[in-house]
Amino acid sequence: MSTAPVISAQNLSLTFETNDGPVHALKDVSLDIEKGDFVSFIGPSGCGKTTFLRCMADLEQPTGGEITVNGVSAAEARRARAYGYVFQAAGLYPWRTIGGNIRLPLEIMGYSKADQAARVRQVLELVELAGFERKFPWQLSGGMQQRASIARALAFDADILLMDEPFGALDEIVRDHLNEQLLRLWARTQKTIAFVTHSIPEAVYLSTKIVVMSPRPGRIADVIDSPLPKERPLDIRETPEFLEIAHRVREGLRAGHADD
Amino acid sequence: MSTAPVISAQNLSLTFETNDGPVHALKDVSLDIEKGDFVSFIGPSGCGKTTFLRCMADLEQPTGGEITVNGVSAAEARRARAYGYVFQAAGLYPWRTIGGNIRLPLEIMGYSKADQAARVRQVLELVELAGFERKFPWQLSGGMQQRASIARALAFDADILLMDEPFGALDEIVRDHLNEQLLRLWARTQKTIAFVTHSIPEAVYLSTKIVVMSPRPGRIADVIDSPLPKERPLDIRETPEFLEIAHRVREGLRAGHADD
Amino acid sequence: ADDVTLQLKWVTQAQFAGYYVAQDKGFYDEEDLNVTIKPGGPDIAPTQVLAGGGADVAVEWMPAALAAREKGLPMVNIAQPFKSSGMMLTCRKDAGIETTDDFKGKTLGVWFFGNEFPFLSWMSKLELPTEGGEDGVTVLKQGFNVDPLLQNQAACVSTMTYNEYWQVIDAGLTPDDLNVFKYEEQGVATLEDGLYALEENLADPAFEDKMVRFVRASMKGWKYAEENPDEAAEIVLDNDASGAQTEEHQKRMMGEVAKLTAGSNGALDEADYERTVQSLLSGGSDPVITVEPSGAWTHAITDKALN
Amino acid sequence: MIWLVFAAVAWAFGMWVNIRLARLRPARWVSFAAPLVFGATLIAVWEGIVRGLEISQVLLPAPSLIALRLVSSLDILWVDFVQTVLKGALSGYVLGCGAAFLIAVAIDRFPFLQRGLLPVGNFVAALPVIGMAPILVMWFGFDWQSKAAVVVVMVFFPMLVNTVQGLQATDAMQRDLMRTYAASYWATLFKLRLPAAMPFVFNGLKIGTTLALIGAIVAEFFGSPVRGMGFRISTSVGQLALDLVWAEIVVAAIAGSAFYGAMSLFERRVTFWHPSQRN
Amino acid sequence: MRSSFLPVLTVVGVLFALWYAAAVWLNADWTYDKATRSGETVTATSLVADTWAQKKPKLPAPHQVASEIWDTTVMKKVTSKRSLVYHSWITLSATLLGFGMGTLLGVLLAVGIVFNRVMDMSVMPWVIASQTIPILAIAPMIIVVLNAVGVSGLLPKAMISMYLSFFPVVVGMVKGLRSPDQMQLDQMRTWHASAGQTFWKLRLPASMPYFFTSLKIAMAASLVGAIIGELPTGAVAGLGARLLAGSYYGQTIQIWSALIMAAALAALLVGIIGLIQRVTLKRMGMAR
Ligand SMILES: Nc1ncnc2c1ncn2[C@@H]1O[C@H](COP(=O)(O)OP(=O)(O)OP(=O)(O)O)[C@@H](O)[C@H]1O
Ligand SMILES: Nc1ncnc2c1ncn2[C@@H]1O[C@H](COP(=O)(O)OP(=O)(O)OP(=O)(O)O)[C@@H](O)[C@H]1O
Ligand SMILES: Cc1ncc(C[n+]2csc(CCO)c2C)c(N)n1
Ligand SMILES: [Mg+2]
Ligand SMILES: [Mg+2]
Repeated sequence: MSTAPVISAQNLSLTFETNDGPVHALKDVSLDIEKGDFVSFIGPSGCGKTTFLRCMADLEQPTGGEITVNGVSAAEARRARAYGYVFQAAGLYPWRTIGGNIRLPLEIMGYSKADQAARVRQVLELVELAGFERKFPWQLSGGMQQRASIARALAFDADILLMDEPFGALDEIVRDHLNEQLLRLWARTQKTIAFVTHSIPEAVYLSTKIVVMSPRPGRIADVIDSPLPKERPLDIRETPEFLEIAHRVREGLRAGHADD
Repeated sequence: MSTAPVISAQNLSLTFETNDGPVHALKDVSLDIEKGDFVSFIGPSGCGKTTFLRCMADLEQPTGGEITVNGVSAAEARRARAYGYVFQAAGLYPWRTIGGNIRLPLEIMGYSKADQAARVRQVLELVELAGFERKFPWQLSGGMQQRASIARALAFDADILLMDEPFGALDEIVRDHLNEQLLRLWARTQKTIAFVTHSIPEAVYLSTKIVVMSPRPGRIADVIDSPLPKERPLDIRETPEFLEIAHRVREGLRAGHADD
Repeated sequence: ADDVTLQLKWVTQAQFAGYYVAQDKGFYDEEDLNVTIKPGGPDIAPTQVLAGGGADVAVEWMPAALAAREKGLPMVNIAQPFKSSGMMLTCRKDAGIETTDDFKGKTLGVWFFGNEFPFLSWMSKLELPTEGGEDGVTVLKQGFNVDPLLQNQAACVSTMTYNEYWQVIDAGLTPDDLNVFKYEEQGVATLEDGLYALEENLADPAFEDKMVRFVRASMKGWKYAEENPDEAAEIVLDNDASGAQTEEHQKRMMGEVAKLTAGSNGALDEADYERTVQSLLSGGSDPVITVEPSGAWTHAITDKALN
Repeated sequence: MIWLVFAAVAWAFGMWVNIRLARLRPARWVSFAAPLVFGATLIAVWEGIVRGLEISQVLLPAPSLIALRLVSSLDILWVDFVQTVLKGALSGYVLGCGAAFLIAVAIDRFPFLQRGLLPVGNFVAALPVIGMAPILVMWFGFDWQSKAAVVVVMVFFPMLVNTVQGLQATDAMQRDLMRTYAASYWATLFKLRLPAAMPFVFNGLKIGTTLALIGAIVAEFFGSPVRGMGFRISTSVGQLALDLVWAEIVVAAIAGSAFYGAMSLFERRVTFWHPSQRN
Repeated sequence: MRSSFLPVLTVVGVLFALWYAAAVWLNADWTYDKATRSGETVTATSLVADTWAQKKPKLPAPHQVASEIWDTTVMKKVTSKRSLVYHSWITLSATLLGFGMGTLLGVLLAVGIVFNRVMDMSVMPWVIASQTIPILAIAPMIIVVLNAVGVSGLLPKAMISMYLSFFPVVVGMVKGLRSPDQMQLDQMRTWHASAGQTFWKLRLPASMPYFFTSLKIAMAASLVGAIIGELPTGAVAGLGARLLAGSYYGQTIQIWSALIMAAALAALLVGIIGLIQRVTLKRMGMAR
């Protein structure tokens, strides 16, 4: 492609100082994400996926290397509200109803009242939570909370979506449904998506690019460009191409684990 | 079998009163779990799996029907420390290190100091967290926290294990590893396990009995007794029997969703 | 009318009846004065209020006034309605106190907050150290009331003839249970309630004139109160905003206060002044004042007021 | 006039230094320097204004005079400090906080007490301590015991309210976990509720530090032996020795700040896990 | 509400029993003192009778206080200077004004401290130091100075109330405003919420449990402040003046009735805050 990458990491490193010594969460990670890419991150637990996403979001300061988002620093991109972020835990505010939680970023970004209401209704339907608008978070099941937090990130228009295991707590059916919805949304809006998952099929099904990471210190073990077409019915998951990519991912993961 | 069921629910119902009307989480659920059973619960998000498990654990009072555990009431069983419980969210105490969190139930149940240390070391290894004993919860990744909470439930000897999506936040490799470990533990100790999951293969791979639930009000849609042998290598997952059961579970789930 | 603010030394009670009577009977009005009477309290130092400009004239005891003067606050006595001292030490007989010789080794309650000076000079005259021990006396800072005596925490407490003494009696001790030592009789009396104003203000003839009229009306009030003690007590009660004073106590207090004001026409008696100064100067190692004050009093006001 | 200009300049300079300090990387010395600079600024401004406006020394003495007095009266100040802070405030603080803590735990333990004692406790604890002071002096005598009693009453309420609130500060899942262990009341108390309550408990303890000092000093106004900070203050006001009054106040402020600071350090060690301490 | 009736009654009952017993115990000295001086002998019944009926007891019996309160509230016109209702009202107005000002100041300072590093580092230690100044010592000076510049009446008292009440609010609110966890703050960052938005939508709601706890303490402190403020105003009026006057004349019954009145006032005010707390937290979904 001719355009500059949307997200570009060069030799990114991050070390946490803890009470018993430093933890190297990321080490010399370099990656370019182009506009319209759907990039999945997959890797063993604790390998630095969340940390990497947090660096993109300017929630963590790398201790080495550089990261740019939309051509500017991560901080500037954050200030320009370039992305929506779905956290690994739902993190809903207990004093706001589900509707209120989803409305929160809209209020902050100054959407009109009418627009707010319309968007809340729309995303609640998308994640199949219509009717739960006025419940409080603790009145919802774990999966429902997770869906509410996805809805919150989708409610406003950001070109980039950073999603940290958004579908971890969902059953296969809902998950399939949301996978489809997400692909449709992505195709329609041309968003760039960075997506952490533990499910190999999900990674393969969704992505144009799969990044396999290996643990401590977190490094990129493999980057797989998917040859699958943009149009992906659910049963593409039974095709040989699909299974082949899945196999490659699995091998990459296994290698990473052996490292450990 | 001749022995009485370990867990027996008869016409169990539970209705939550909320600010905008009652929510029927469980309705007329009847189920017997025999000693040594490995029962998986699978069902759409919000269908009442957690609620059901919480009833078994005497953390929620059913509004109708009856439940007995080990032949006595759920409350008595709880007081007899009949079970270990893994919550859907990790729920580690922030003021204790990972080691301290795992030690917590051991301290409460009066294990000796030496025993405590040995057990903590052992379960930490089991969940591959050796070396993180002295870290605090917020210094761990989501998946690592989840594993710590599993370790906490495994550290003491309870005949019953109640596990609410314990492996939701884990990658496939770790998950496979822990699945194997769990099966081995189960075979060795003859524990009775109730296990909530969203992964159909996981449910089929682990269980002797799969309970498919359908949502609002939560009911049991299907109970499938697994014909798989007790000895289960990982590649059993490619056998036709396996795939057939998986298919039946998927159908049950889909039916439940159609209800919705 | 000219505004005058008067700061009292203590709460509203018959000790200050003269001023309330003058107010109530319109004596101040007659002099074309608009007087505001500010009651005092346990933490109000009239000297400080005067310094802060919160009052034009204050009721204060001479030891405190002279000490303040030495601290650089030029207070001047412009009138002295109280001729004699009402201070005394009230002791329990059952604590073994018959004469001043029995003080040794005992605990005595004393008022501080500028009121301790007469006591200290008396003790130095008796050559009793106030640091405690066998040969000295242990001093307690007495609170607002006579509890230490009633609770047997002190052998003697400070009382005024017109006030605290009667509280001891009211509490159930009889005069037979007590021995009292009046400062007046011990020869260590210092001048009590006088009227003080700031030197720099007095330099202003208009202010001086105001004070003349004020003193004249106040003395008229005092004399009226002496002659009509019950009515004066009623007036005081009417002015007590706290509603806590009792009629019985105020009438009795007025009777006692009248004995102290009886000998005064308002003008300061130079001999009394000298005696006070000498007593304060002789305060042993830590005298209240170190040098003979000058200009601490004036007859200018009373001379004009009383003629 | 010169002095007023001096005050203004001192103010501007102090603020400038602190803003510069705040931009530096956080370091231990900065967190010490900043309040010192701020304090020095305040003192300079005070000196400037007192001299500039020629405020009478019997109303508000200049800091320089207070400092002189402080140095020359160290012996008196020490005696007063021992009497008021070490004997009165400290013992009362320990007793009062301890009692409030235990009662809060008891209230939390027995729903009967929670419903019965908490309203009554709130009522009793809301007795204005100032009014209690003369009574307590009457009951406990003139020496430090009555001052300690006043301090007990003073620190009791903040400690009680905070501890009760703190003991309720656990979340549902944390409590459920304990239920699954069939943890005894005591185990739940020591392993969950108390640790979770600590941030609140320290709130109470910190507020208590300053209250203890005020209480001990104020109680001396209602009767005392002839030493103690409260005694010295009230006596010296009567004698217009305002420099000594302020010297005592300085000592009180230093003692109180040190006390509070010690509690904060302690808090940092105990509640390191709380978000407010992690920043 | 009804379920707390019996427990409260029981506790109050026990308290009164203790009180009566303590009255006997504390007042006995004086009874014996009197008896030895008059040569009478003291029997158990005469001891109890006397200790519960002394004119200036060390600890008045509950019924003595009750009848004094009855006499000075119900039996007096509320405008009378001898009515406790009148004095309570005077104290109450200063308390409320001071509480309002103190809460405002406390919250403002806490906000400044949480959002501004300069303030956090330099002001907090001095806020603490300010609280160690014995207020009773400088209250008269404050009143004298304010009087000198022509401020008198309610305001000086309210300022002392404010001085005492703002501190608990600062301490509690600083903690409360810092209580949101890292993820909640991170969320705000991802939306690039302004400092103001983070405050209104996250920090403030999260601080509510701390806020109400602080308010309760501040209210109690504010009442103490108002009472302190009434002492050096010349003990003119208000519950503080009653306390002082009672104390000055050794009228323990009068002291106790003023004390009980003040405590009732404080309990009422704290109770109102508790009520607001319950309603607010419930509406915010924070009370379960
Ligand atoms: N405390 C509560 N108050 C009110 N409603 C509740 C409460 N807890 C759960 N519910 C409701 O009960 C239903 C079942 O919840 P439950 O947590 O059992 O679902 P679940 O099957 O575990 O779902 P998931 O897979 O998403 O965790 C949901 O609709 C939820 O909204
Ligand atoms: N605040 C922190 N302080 C110290 N160490 C941390 C901190 N946050 C993360 N780490 C460490 O950094 C490493 C990477 O963590 P990260 O959260 O990025 O993992 P992850 O890939 O997201 O794992 P998971 O799939 O389990 O969520 C882990 O070893 C973790 O212990
Ligand atoms: C703190 C305190 N200081 C002084 C006195 C004594 N005092 C000052 S004026 C006056 C005349 C009263 O009748 C008396 C006795 C006290 N009682 N309490
Ligand atoms: Mg993660
Ligand atoms: Mg669940």
